[in-house]
Amino acid sequence: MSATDFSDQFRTCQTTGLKVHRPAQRLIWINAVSAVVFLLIGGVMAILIALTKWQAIHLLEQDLFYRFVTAHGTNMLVFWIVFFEMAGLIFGSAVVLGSRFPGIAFGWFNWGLMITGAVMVNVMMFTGKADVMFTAYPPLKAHPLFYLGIILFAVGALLYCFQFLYALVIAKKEGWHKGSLPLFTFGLLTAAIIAIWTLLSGAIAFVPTFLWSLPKTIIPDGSFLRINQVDPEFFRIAFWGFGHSAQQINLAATVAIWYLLAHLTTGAKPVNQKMCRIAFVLYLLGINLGSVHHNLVDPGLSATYRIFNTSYLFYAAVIGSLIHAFSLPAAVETAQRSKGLTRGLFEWLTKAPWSHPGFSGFALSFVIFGFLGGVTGVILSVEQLNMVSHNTLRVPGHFHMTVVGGTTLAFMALTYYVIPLVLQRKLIGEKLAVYQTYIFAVGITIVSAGMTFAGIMGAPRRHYDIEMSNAVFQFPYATAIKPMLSLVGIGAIIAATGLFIFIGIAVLSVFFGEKIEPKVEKHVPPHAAGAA
Amino acid sequence: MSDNKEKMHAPGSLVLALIFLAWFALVYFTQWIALMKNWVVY
Amino acid sequence: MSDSNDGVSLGQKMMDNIFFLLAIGIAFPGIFYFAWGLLEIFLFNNKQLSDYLIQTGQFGGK
Amino acid sequence: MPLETPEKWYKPFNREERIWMAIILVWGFIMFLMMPLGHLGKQNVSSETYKTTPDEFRKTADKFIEKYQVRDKDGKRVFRKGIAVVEAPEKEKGDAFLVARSWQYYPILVLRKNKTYRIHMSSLDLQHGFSLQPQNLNFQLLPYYDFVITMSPTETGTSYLICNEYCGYVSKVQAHDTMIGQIIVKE
Repeated sequence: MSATDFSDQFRTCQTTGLKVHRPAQRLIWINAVSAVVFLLIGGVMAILIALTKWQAIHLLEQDLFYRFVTAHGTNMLVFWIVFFEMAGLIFGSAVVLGSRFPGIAFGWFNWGLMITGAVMVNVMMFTGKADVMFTAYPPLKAHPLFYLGIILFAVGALLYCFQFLYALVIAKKEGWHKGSLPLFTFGLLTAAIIAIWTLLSGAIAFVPTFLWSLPKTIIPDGSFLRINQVDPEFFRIAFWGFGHSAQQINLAATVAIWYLLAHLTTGAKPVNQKMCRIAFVLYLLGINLGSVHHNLVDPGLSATYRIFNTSYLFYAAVIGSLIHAFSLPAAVETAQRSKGLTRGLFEWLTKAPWSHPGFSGFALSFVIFGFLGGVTGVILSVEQLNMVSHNTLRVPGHFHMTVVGGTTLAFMALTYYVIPLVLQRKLIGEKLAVYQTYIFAVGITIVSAGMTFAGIMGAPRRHYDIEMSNAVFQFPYATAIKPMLSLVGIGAIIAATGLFIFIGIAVLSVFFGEKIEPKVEKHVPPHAAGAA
Repeated sequence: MSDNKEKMHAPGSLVLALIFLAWFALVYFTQWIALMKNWVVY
Repeated sequence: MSDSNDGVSLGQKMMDNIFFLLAIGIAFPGIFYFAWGLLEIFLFNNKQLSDYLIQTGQFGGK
Repeated sequence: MPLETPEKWYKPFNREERIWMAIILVWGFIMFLMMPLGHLGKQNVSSETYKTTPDEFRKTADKFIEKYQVRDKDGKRVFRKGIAVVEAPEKEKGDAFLVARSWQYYPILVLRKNKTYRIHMSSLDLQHGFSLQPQNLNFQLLPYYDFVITMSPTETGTSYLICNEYCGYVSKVQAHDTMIGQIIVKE
C-alpha cells in the first residue's frame, strides 16, 4: 500500500508541531470518553463504599455494599484504566511518531468488543448476578455473562495492543519515523507488552471459569467443554497474572506519562536515555513475577518459588523504579538549573511551576506513587511480612496510593493536555484544574493512610462490619480502628470532590469547550525510501 | 572524561532520592521488628 | 533495517527491537511465575491428605 | 526530550548516576537476602500442603473432634455457641484440624502457651481468609488444599478468627462478615 494515500488525513498541532492522524484522533476520543464514563461509575461507588466503611454512618446494606465493592473494583481497576491506556497507546504510537494509525476500522471493532464486554459486566454486577468481587475466585460463581464480558473486554484490549505493535512497525517501515522510539513511546511499549501478558493470563483464568459457570443445559455432562471444577489455586495464579499485571501496565504507563508531563511543563529531558530505558526493560524482566504477592500465604507453593517471584527477579523491577525515582527529578532539576534556578540544593524545586495542573499533577502523583505506594507495596510483598498484611485493609491502602494517587492523578494531569492538544477543545475551568490536583491528592492520601493504619490493626478488606454485629462472637478490635475508618470516609469525600471536578472539567471541555480549528496540512512520511 | 563532565548535574535530586531511600529502609525494617513480636509460625 | 545503523551499539539495537522486548516480556513471567507455579501446585505439592494420615497412623488412616 | 531521541543514546552513566545505581543495587540485594535470612527466624509461611477433598477433610476433622473434644465434669461434650471446643494435641502427639466453611470456623481450638501445634486447615466450600486477631496473622484457605501451619502461641487469652476473603452473602446473619471463630490459649 502506498503511504502517500494518507497524506490528507493529517493536521498539524499549532502548539507542539506534532502531526496528528485525524482518524486516530477520533479513536483516542472514543477511548478517553469511555474511560471517563467508567471512572464516573467507579467514583460514585467509591463514595458509597467509603461512607459504609465509616462506621458511624454505615450507609449501605450488606448486599449492596458487596455489590458496589465489586462494581467499584472492576470499573476502576479494569475499565477506566484500560480504556485510558488504549487511548494512550494510540496517542503514543500514531501522534507522537507523526505516523498513520493502521487499521482504523479494526480499532473501532476492538473498541466495540471492549465496550460490549464492559457493559455486559456492569449489567451483571448491578443486577446482582455477579456479587463475586473484582477477583471472582471460584468456587464463588457469577453469571456466565460476567465472565464472557471480561473475556470480550480482554480480547478487545489484546487486539489493540497488537495493533499498537503493528503501528510501530508501520511507522518505521513506511518511513513516518526513523531511529529509536522516543522514550515516552518506549515506556508505552513496555506497558503494551505487559498488557499482552496480562490479557493472556486473563484468558487463561477466565475461559475455563466461563465454561465452568455455564449450566449443564448448555454444556452437558460428557462434553469435552464441560468443566466441573476450577482448581482454586490454578485460578489464583492465572488470575493474578491478570489482576496484578494489569496494575503493572499502569506503572509503566504512568512513568512514561511522568516523563512526558515533566517535559511539557518544565522542558525536562532525560539525562541519560540508556538509564531510563534499562529501567523499563527491568520492568519487562521482573515486574510480572510480582503477581505472586497475592499468593504468598496460599497453600501449595514452596518458599523458593515464593521468594524468587515475589522479589521480582532479585528486585530487578524495584531497581527499575528506583532508577526512575532518581532520573525523573534529575531531568527536571537539570532543565530548571539551565534556566538559572541554581541557588542552593532545591531552588529548582521551590520555583517549579506548581500552579500548573500538569506539573502539580505530575509531582504529587510521583510522590504518592513512589514514597507511599511503592514503599508499602514492596513491604507487603516480602514473603514473611505478607502474613501480617494479607487481605487486610493495608492492601487497599497500598493500591489506592498507586492506582489512584499515582496513576489516576497522572492520567488526570495528562488529560488537561490531551483535551486542547489532541481533542482540540479549550479547557473550561483551567484554574479549577490546578486546585483539583491538590484536592484529589490530599483526599486520596487521607483515604490510604486511614486504610493502612486500620489494616495494621487487623481490619480486613472487603468487610462490611468491623463490629461483627451479626456474628455469633464479637471481636473487640482496637479502639483506634474506628477513627481510622472514619478517615477513609472523610478522605473519600475530599477525593471524590476532586474526582467530580475533574470529570466536570473533562466532560464540559470535551463536549462544550471552544473548538480549536484544525490546521489541516498534507503530511507524507518524511523518512520514506526515495523521500527528499 | 574531563573534570567538567564529572561535576554534579543534579545534586538536589540525589539528596531527594537518598531521603526517599532512608524512609524506605526505615519503614521496611520497622515491619520486620514488628513481625518478630508475633506468634511463632512456620 | 535501515542502513544508518552502523556504529550503533548492541545494547541500543536490542532495546530498539520491539519483538525481542515482547519475547522477554512474555517469557520471564510465563516461565518463572506461571509455568513454575503450575508445576508447584500440580506436581511438587501433590501428596494426598489420606496418604499422609496413613503414614502418620492418625484417625485409622482415613 | 521524551518525544525526540538522539541517534545514539547508549552512553556511559555520569557520576551521580553511578553513585545511585551502586546504592540501589546494594539495597535490592539486602532486601532479597532478608527473605532467605527470615527463614532462620520464627515467623515464616508454611509450605506444607496436602491435596484433599471437602468430603475427606470434613470426615477427618469430625474424627479429630470426636477424639479430642473437651468434656466437662459430668463427662458431657463442651460446646460454645454450638461450636465444639477441642483441646488440640501437641505436635508430638498428633495433628489438629480446623475447618472453614460458609460462614463458620470449627472447632474452637484450645492451645497452651509456648507449646507447638500442627494445624491442618482447609475450606469445605468457598475460598476463605484465615485471619487471627488481634495477632493479625493471615493465611488463605482454599477448598481441595490442606494447608498445614505449625504454630506456637506466645501469649494467653482468647483470639478470634475472622474471615478476610469475601465468601458470599445470603442474609443478614449468613454472610461473609458474620464468619468468626475462636482460638483459646491457656497457660
